[in-house]
Amino acid sequence: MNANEIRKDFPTLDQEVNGHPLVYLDNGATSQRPRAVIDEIKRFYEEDNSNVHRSVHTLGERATLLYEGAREKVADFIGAPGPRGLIFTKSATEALNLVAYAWGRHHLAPGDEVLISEMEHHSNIVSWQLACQDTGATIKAIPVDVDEGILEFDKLDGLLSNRTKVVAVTHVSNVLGTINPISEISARAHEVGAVVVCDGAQAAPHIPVNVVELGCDFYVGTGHKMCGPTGIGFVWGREEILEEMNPFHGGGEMILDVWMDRATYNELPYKFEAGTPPIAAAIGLGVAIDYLNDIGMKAVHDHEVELGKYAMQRLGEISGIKIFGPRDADRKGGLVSFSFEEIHAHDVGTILDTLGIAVRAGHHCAKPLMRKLGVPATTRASFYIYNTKDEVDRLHDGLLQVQKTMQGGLGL
Amino acid sequence: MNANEIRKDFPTLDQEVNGHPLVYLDNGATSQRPRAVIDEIKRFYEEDNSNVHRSVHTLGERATLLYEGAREKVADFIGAPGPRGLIFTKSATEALNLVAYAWGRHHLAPGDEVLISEMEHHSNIVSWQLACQDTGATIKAIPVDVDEGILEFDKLDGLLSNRTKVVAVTHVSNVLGTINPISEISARAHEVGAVVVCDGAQAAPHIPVNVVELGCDFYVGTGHKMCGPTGIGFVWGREEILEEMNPFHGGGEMILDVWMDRATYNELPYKFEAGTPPIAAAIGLGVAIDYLNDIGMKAVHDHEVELGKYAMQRLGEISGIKIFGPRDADRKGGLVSFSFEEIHAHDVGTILDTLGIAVRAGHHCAKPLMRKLGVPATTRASFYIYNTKDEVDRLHDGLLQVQKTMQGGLGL
Amino acid sequence: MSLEELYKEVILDHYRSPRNKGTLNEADIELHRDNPLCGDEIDLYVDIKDGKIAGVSFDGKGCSISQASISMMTEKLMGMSQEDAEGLANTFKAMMQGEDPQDEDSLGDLVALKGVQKYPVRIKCALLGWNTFLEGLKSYREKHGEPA
Amino acid sequence: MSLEELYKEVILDHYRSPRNKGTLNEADIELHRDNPLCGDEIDLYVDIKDGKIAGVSFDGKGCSISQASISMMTEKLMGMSQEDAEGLANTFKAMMQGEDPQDEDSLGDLVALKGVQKYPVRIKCALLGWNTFLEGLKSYREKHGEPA
Ligand SMILES: Cc1ncc(COP(=O)(O)O)c(C=O)c1O
Ligand SMILES: Cc1ncc(COP(=O)(O)O)c(C=O)c1O
Repeated sequence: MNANEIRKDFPTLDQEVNGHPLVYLDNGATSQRPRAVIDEIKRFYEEDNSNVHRSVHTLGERATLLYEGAREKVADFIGAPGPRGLIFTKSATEALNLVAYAWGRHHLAPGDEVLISEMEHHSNIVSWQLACQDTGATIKAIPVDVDEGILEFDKLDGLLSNRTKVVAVTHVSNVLGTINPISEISARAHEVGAVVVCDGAQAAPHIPVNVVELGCDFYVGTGHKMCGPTGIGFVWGREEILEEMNPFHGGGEMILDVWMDRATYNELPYKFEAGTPPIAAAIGLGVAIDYLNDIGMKAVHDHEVELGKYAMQRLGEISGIKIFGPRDADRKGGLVSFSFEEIHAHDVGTILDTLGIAVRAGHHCAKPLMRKLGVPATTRASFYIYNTKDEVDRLHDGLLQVQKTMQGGLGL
Repeated sequence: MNANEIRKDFPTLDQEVNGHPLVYLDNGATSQRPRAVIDEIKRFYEEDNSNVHRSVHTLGERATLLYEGAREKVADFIGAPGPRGLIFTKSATEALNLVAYAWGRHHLAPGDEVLISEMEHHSNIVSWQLACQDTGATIKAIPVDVDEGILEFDKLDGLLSNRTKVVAVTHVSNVLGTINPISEISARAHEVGAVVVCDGAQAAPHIPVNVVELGCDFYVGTGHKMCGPTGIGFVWGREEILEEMNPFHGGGEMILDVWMDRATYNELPYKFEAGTPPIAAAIGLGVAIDYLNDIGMKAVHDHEVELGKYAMQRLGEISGIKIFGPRDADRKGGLVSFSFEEIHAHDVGTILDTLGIAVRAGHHCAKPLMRKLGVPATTRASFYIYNTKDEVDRLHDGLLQVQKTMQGGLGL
Repeated sequence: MSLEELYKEVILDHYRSPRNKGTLNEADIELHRDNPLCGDEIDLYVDIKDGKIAGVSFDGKGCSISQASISMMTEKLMGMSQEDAEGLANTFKAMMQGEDPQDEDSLGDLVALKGVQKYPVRIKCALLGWNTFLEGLKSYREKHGEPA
Repeated sequence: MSLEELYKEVILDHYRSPRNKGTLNEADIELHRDNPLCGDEIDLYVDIKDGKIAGVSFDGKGCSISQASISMMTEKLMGMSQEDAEGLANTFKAMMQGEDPQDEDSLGDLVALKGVQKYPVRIKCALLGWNTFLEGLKSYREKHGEPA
């Protein structure tokens, strides 16, 4: 795969920011979208725009076929046994909350435990906190080994017990890049009868995913980090579990029949898709998946490992920098989080921006992890298919400029 | 306003369906989008695409300004006192569920009553049914006077009591077109201390809305029915009520700080917007609102009243047709629901589609109302700014063809 | 798709003059089913003698597609062996799901319903009678200890 | 916006050599505030005598924008009447919120922070010290029975 060719498919990348060609290294927050995705959204709105499912007219049928086609593509992409367990949401956050509400509120009770990890995104922490508040269950967390940047896997057995009802862990950390051993976690969690929720928001865009091999019961993803539009996410769930679950939102489409005081619910996956879904965004996500499949997820990961390695090497040359996460680029996604003792992450981010380089500076929605790392914030450079080694060099040079500006005379 | 000029802004309308120029009369299900909206979504993805709020880089700042600008436009459009009470959701359905969860689950108790009406959309029925199941409250409904097509307003006082905690009523009926007297209902509901939720999904696209004049506590709308994209809706709430409410989804952006076992929540409206929002769709909705404001909502309504009148007249010429809802087109939104004794609505819908005419045939997500009307389904022609009297004539002729096909020899 | 292609004369004919409409007093299969999406309803009656369909009738209301499909089905099934009837039902389902079965010829007049394919929402209407029949046949066999 | 326009020498100077950093033993206003978004923290101390600001200092950590803004603020406030200090704070806030106040001249060096406008997320950094001061002043007045 050739990142310089791929770049040409992404119109956003072709611009100057503050007088410099844009270097976009904030893919962990959101990726850019290829022209094919943008054009399909436009085409859909211009030619087929209609509501889905209950229309008997031609536009409605076209929209429905496209929307359901997107569902099949997403299901295939994550190796799901079929599309019936694939529920569209507006984001990974909504997907996690769907599980925490529709499953959590009806299965947790006082004394029960929800086991998460110290490297979770707020979406996989607060969603469970709220569920625990409503049910009396409590949260525990698998600790992070700060030096290695991985979960303390040997603590897992001590944390799991028959009180554990849910194990909710991220597949890839959005701060450290760590790829967690989900299939092992699933196996151990299932031994104590817990349900396994895997947050794939940072995994599905970057590495091959197969939910059957992972062995999890729910797998969550989000379109905007994987070349798709904003406003579309998904959760795949085992059909047996989804079948016996309560619905989440009540409304159109999720019902079979409604009386004033009661209703019967539709079959999967519609039972969990009340109301008009994000139709155009789902269709756009389908095209994004075609695009990623054309490249191949193995090639995507290889490219990112290569960039990650190069970035660790170049950034390692900078004095006073501290890099977080696994040192071994093979074992992580393509991102590097770092900090400087004397320079605030926001200054790093802002100065890099004046040089046309977009990175993330902040707590990355992972405050408990920040506390564990002992920093208020980090700077994160996160890569994707269109990033190049030249851009890593620009980042390296930019960071030298940051140091010069903040520590020395301006010397520009 | 000139519908023939306005049509030119809507690319979808310029096509043939089954060999006939498309007549799109399914606006109650979803409207079409003007070129300005489609182009802005494309432009955003090509030029400014980024996540919002926590980015310190240029693209992030641009995206944030556009997203927050859209919030202000929506707030202004419905006469809200400010943008702080305006929460973006993915749909009107999610908006109603947000209220039913974040307010309902924490304020309803056994013995309490939720008062809805017999003309509600499933989204404003099942959302409350689920809340009642979780809390032990019960649902009551203001009856519909079938002949007049309006709520039996004189029954209201008998239904309201100090047990009534919520009154949740649609502003405009998606089946009958009835415009309900929300300000009177709010006044009476407030006398017994109930909170008023107004479902504006079918109102905001068609008539001037001012939440202060309506006196409601929550007002819900959806982008895709008002020239905006799919995947974006909103709920406006009184700030005092939102302030003391529990959050809905847990996740990024809705927090101030997070520890493993607890969190503090962000200020309004962010407390209710966990995760990456539907950024592009919100920005698109902002442009849709500019577009509607340029026409003027008074002009929009006048145009629809005129079309509604004309449709009632022309359809009234057809023997054997039964028209539902208020007879007086001034008192309703621009839609006509009807049925034939001997012809199933699905046959009406399908045959009209073969003639290039898109209408809705079915229960319109209002099964309790269908039961009350004594029909399994109706056919609905719903109008918008780009529809013309010529199109009403096409509908009229199409219905004659339906009758010929189903009742007589083919005689084509 | 033009009106004539979709609403073929044979469909309208069965809709206007349904065959085998009514109840059977002694039926081995008697099943009520409906399509919640559009309110279509059907009561199906099948009388089985010596492994053959000796009588079949239906009652119900609904759109022309569902009613014509059921009416045509009753005509076709009459006299068939259980196995042939089941095969026909599956062939019809395959056609409606766009699979172009090899033995489509066996469907005869039923091919008129092929146009409904273009309207996925309506496919359920066309299948209502057939799914009800297959379901009824399955319970019948279980009750009589035959392999399902 | 270029690096030089945003990170003006005067800002960097205050960041590297903050003025009035430390605690005051006898302060009428003593307030801790933080910006949860980026972890910036500040302790502000103000000593008021005869309606005038007789002493002001701060402690804290954070990004250059917040620290420079606070450092410059302490320099400016020293010796001002409460009213003038409040007016200056409001003028500064107006500028940062893009309102182009008429009395912008009174801000002096503080105008160097205007470039931060372009980064709405960072405006909160620039305002942290000022909002803390206004909040402290309000409580001080309430405590001393002065009109807020
Ligand atoms: C009156 C009414 N309320 C709620 C809804 C649901 O809105 P949404 O399509 O945004 O889920 C609709 C539209 O389907 C409606 O007509
Ligand atoms: C690990 C992880 N989980 C969940 C989320 C939330 O996803 P979304 O942005 O779709 O709400 C993110 C991204 O912000 C993430 O990085």
